Amino acid sequence: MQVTRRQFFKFCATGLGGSSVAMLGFSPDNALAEVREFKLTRSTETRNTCPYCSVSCGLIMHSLGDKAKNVEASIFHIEGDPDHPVNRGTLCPKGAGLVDFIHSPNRLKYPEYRAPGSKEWQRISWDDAFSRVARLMKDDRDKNFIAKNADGATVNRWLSTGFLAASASSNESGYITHKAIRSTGVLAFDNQARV
Amino acid sequence: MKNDPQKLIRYTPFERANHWLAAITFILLALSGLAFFHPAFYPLNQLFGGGVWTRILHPFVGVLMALSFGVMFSNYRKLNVMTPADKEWLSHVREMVDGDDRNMPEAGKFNGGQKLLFWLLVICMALLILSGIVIWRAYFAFLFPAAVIRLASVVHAVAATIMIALIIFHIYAGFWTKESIDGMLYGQVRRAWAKQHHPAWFRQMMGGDK
Amino acid sequence: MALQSLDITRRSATTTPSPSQRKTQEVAKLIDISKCIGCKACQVACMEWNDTRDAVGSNHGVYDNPMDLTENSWTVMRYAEVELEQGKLEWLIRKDGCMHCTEPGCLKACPAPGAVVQYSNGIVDFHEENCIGCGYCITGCPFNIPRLSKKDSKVYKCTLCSDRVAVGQEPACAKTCPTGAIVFGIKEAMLHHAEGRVADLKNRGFAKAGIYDPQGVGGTHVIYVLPHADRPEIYCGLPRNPSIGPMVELWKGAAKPLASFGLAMVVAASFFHYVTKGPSEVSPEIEKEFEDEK
Amino acid sequence: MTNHWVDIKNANVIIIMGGNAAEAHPCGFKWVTEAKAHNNAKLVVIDPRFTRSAAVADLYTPLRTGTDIAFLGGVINYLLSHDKIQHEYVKAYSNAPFIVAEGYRFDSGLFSGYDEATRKYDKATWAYEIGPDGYATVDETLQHPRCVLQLLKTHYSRYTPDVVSNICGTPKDAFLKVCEIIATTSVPDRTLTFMYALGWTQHSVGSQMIRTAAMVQLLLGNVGMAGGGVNALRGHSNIQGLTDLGLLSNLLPGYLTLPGEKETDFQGYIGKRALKPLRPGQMSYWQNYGKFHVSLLKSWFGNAATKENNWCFDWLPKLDKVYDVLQVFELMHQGKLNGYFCQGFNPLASIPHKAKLIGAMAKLKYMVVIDPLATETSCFWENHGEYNDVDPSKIQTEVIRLPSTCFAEENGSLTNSGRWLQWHYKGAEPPGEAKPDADIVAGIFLKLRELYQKEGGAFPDPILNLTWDYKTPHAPAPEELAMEYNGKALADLIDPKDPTKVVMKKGQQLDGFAQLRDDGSTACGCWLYSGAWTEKGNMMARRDNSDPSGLGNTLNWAFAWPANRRVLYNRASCDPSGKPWDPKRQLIGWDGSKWSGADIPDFKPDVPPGDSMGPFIMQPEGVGRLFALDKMAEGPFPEHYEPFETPIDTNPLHPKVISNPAARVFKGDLEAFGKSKEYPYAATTYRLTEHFHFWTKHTRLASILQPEQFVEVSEELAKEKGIKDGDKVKVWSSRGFIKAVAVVTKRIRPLQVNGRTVHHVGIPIHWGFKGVAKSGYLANILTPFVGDANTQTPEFKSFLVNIEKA
Repeated sequence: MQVTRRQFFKFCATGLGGSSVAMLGFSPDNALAEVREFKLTRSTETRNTCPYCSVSCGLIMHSLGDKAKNVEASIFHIEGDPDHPVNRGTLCPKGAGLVDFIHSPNRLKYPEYRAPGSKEWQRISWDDAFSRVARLMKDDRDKNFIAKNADGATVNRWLSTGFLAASASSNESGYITHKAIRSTGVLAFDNQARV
Repeated sequence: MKNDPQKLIRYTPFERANHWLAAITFILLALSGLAFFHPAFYPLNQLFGGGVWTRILHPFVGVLMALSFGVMFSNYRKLNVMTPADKEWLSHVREMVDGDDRNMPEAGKFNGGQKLLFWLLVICMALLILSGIVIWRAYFAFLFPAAVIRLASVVHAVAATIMIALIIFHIYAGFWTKESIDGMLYGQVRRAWAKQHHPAWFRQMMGGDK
Repeated sequence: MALQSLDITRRSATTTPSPSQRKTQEVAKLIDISKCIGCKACQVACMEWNDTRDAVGSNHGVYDNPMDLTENSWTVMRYAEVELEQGKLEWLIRKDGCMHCTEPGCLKACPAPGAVVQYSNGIVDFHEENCIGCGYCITGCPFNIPRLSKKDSKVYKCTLCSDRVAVGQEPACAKTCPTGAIVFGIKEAMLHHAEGRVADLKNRGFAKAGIYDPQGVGGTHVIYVLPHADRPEIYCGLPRNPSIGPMVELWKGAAKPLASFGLAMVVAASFFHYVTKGPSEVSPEIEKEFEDEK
Repeated sequence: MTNHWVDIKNANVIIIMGGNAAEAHPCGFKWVTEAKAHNNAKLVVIDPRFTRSAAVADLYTPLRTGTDIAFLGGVINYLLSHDKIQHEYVKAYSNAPFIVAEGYRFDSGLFSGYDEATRKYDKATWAYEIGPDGYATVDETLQHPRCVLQLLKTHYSRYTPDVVSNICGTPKDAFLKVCEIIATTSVPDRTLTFMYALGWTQHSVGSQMIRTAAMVQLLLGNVGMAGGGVNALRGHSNIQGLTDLGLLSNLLPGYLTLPGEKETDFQGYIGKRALKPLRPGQMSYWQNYGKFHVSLLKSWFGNAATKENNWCFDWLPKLDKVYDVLQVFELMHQGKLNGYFCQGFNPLASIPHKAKLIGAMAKLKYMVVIDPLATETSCFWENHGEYNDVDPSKIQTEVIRLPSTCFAEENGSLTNSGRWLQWHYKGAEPPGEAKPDADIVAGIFLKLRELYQKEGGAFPDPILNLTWDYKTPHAPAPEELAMEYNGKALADLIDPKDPTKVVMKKGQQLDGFAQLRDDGSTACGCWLYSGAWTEKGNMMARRDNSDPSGLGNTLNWAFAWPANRRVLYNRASCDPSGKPWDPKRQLIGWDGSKWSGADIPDFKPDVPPGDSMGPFIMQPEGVGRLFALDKMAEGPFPEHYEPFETPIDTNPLHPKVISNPAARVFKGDLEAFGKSKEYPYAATTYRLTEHFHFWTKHTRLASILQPEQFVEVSEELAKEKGIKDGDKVKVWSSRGFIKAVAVVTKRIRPLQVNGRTVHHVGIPIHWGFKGVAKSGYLANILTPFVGDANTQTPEFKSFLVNIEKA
């Protein structure tokens, strides 16, 4: 245990005082009127954007650990970014509670599979999940892909599988999703913008 | 200990035990109550294991005392009915305090002063029980509006102060009147003592109005 | 504004002065009801910062939730639908919580030394490690704020984020408030800001707009701008003239020294009675009568 | 938003209608309070409910749900009849002087060209009269009986205050008060802003409601002005971005459109979209369509895209119809869909008519859900008692659920409602084995590609040739993707004006979309986002919040599309001679050689004032459209149509055409709509400030604030039905029922409409059968399966229910 000089004196003083008071039958009085310690003093700050509405408030996320190799960072507090021109440090009730979204008990942790007619999920590996999804897609696409329509025009479309894209994923995720899905010929492709 | 046939029985063992139960609980209550009452007395909480324990124990001890006091009340209620002689006694109380009891009217088992004390204690105790329930945070306070709790707090404090004062007086009276404590400690008093301090009771005990 | 450990104005149940020579700036939180949209961000920021979580309750037919302050909810929004003029509905929404009185009833009532502390910046803070759970602060509070925890029997309430303010930060609720209905600063600046808001409200037809900084408790460190300052009670029962109250004053004021003195007098009187008058003993005549007893 | 969040502080009048900014966008609403506090602005709220926005408004007035066009049409009538329009602006910057083709008619609720069988219009007559010079003809005197202004006057002359009050249930004096306040901004130095959201979009006439507001703004001269504009408050954090990136059935990135099956000819496809100017000297910026499109295909298909194969134009799927969600679920319900992916989308909760959705999903062969949370959709086959009463053993759908990261666990950018692309950073590891969406898409795609490489199959070319040169193929970095959609030079780019000058070297990141070419020498995944990641680096991550003009434009904060422009159409903030309408809010100015100022000019920078080029550079006519031509499905002027479930059974304006004749509605659903006899109360669904859609019921803090499902009713209706605060009530529509706690309130008032009393039932949506909050019924059990004619957005905001104490 590391002890600073000040702490050492403190220990000595409380030790001495404590023992003498204890002799009288009184336990030590620890009623020093100090404020609770500021909990963010050495937390790691990361800038982010609120994922809820489209005001896109700036966030500062405070996480445990200093991003050292042996530490798994975990966000324990989020507050508004005062430099952000729109929210200027403020957050609404949803944004102010984001830490509970990150740590929601309903966050999914593993790929899961539900067999036809089954009552339950079973955990599977990512590789199994990707393989199964790709297989299902390919079988359906190969079977139902329409290269030419009734008029003989080249239409290269796949109508029997649809894709609903996210509304809060990043532009980068959205871009690669569009690129990959459109390349397969899917037309039933939409996002939350219409809803 | 066997009874001394020469002496008069003043209190039965049960009465004595109950009295001392009330006395001990009262002292615990007074000490713990005072700890909350004035910062100067706060260190008294250490006698009970600290502030939190003091807060937890005080009302339960209070319940115990209330029960014990209730028993005393039912035992002594009739004996403490004020008679004209008692009022007469009280009107001469000044002489009594001055140590001159020659002109005091004859007292029964309890003299006028004791009876007055009894009734004052009953009033205080009743107030303490009622107000104590109102301010008992853990179980009852949430049932009452703030104004009632505030009133109860004052009532509890005032009644407790008066009661402590009365008990100090009671203890002192017992100490001042030599041999009185014997009655409560051993249950018996000397006939001389009885004749001196409670002549009417003495006569009654000796079997007739001699 | 920043605060260090010994910048204290007073401690509960302490009869001697606290180390109060140093003077820090007095702070205040201003709640402008006319800007409040009742979003409850302050409730969330409060729980998030203070690491408390209230229970997931039920809907009781109103927007208020949790329904009242609790040991986990140190601030709640209270909603009232009021029609002062026929056909002109107002939805009055008030953020309720500790007012941080200059003359705090809780501190006055508290029997545990150092369980309630008033810092020199005006913040009234509970130190739960010293709290004995008696609930006297609840009795003493003119605003009905402190709440006793069923879990640990300690009392909790808004700290005005004393831990944040101590390092020069604003309280979590003030920081998060989306519309700036909650602002924070030194009290003088807040009163100045409030005056500007009152002028704006008067321009918009609220002739009785005003500031709520009740002098009955010596002023507060949470102050309101009320569009109808003449009727504070319409804001979900904001007390019109709050004060510590005669009963609490008596209980924790005059009664304490008087009673202590009185008891001391009883003891002293007994003692001096004994040494001056001597004991009351059986008279020699009667003793003689019962010589056989000895 | 044409403008942006901070700009709202510059407004003098703020109208919140079709939205509830204080609750849904509290931190954006801050700028309303700023405008009130520092600009003495007036806030007017018009909504069926007295919302938390109304709680801080200067004026609140109710209207019946779904009648906003009637209200705003009345406003147009007021402005025109009281001569409260900004004349110079209207004449120069709107199509008011344009003459409309002769065949155009409006009669008894229908515009010319309606075909009842297909529920569609032939829009040929919704056009300008074209002169011999090939340009649209105009009448600068605005007197021609067929000029847009005169037609506008005629069209809205029917919307008198009495008619408005009769349809909307708004008290007439309150309506007139609103008109007066709006009219104060017809002067050049006062602006009004409209803030709207789903309260307008979620109607069968949603797009037209928005258009009506835009027309009001054009008449008042408020478009392009600081503190003006028409401001859509988008719902989700990146719904703007995902729309910009074209993740919709008929779009490609940057609002390029997918070809229809009749547009298989590449040149024809481009030609139809690269519109030629309709008036002399106009910029008609879409003329550059080919550059954007070719650069996109180069970005996707790389070296496989050549001039010879029309840059792989054939590889793009061709539309036979629009596959919006209503259409897709209709097809799914018919058993025509086998597979469905839900990436961060919970359609079971978000799409109307839950019973139909469950039936549809149960017909799928497979469903893949990619989400950070355990959504209702992924668990549609689970039995949750009264809240989801299904038999899992009877549902043969294979479901694969893939955990994705949330915002805190990834780098990337989001586009806000003000069109700002802002970069964010990863702060923690995801829980368990969760992966970023991009990695999941890559994982699926690479497996699929592997299968096609191994096995061959149906038309594998686009899959095999899709560019995928990411450093870690199964985990493309957000930075790489951002650089890809920004675009880069594939060869040295030569300055067209000076052949000796190289503008960009091969491989360099482009500065912006002005550098795009249609000869295959540039690649750009989304032209609109070009400029986001240039040679200078990540422009979206910029954090200089300085605001020298004081107007809040912060040009060095993040990146705004297009070209970092903060207020769209800002050339219109100056008069034709270049003088600002209001010197206090000057956005741009002419310095003698170019336009510059507090914003990036939305104009050709070197065209001097006085030129004929109009400020609406994307339009071929260069001006704003009061008359929408053929751009809208149900008519060039917005007309009031009743919700498909109307509480008054008629349309007081034209009883024969009650609801939107061109709306998205399917057979079977149309017949099943509720009638006011059985379902007498107008219902509307909405969001509460404490919750975010169906997400925050998974978070403890939000669940504490609003733990349990409730519905709101007026004191009058409650009294009629014997309902008290806190009672459990049952609410049902023709599609199903929900049970919830009743909140009896003064904030919802019965309205007098067309001779009867209309009660509203308010239904917040946030509960479901998964989450930390108390379980509840999905509110979309009740909502109707009908959509807007242009966007196909379902009519969540207006339908009919009945209610009783449960």
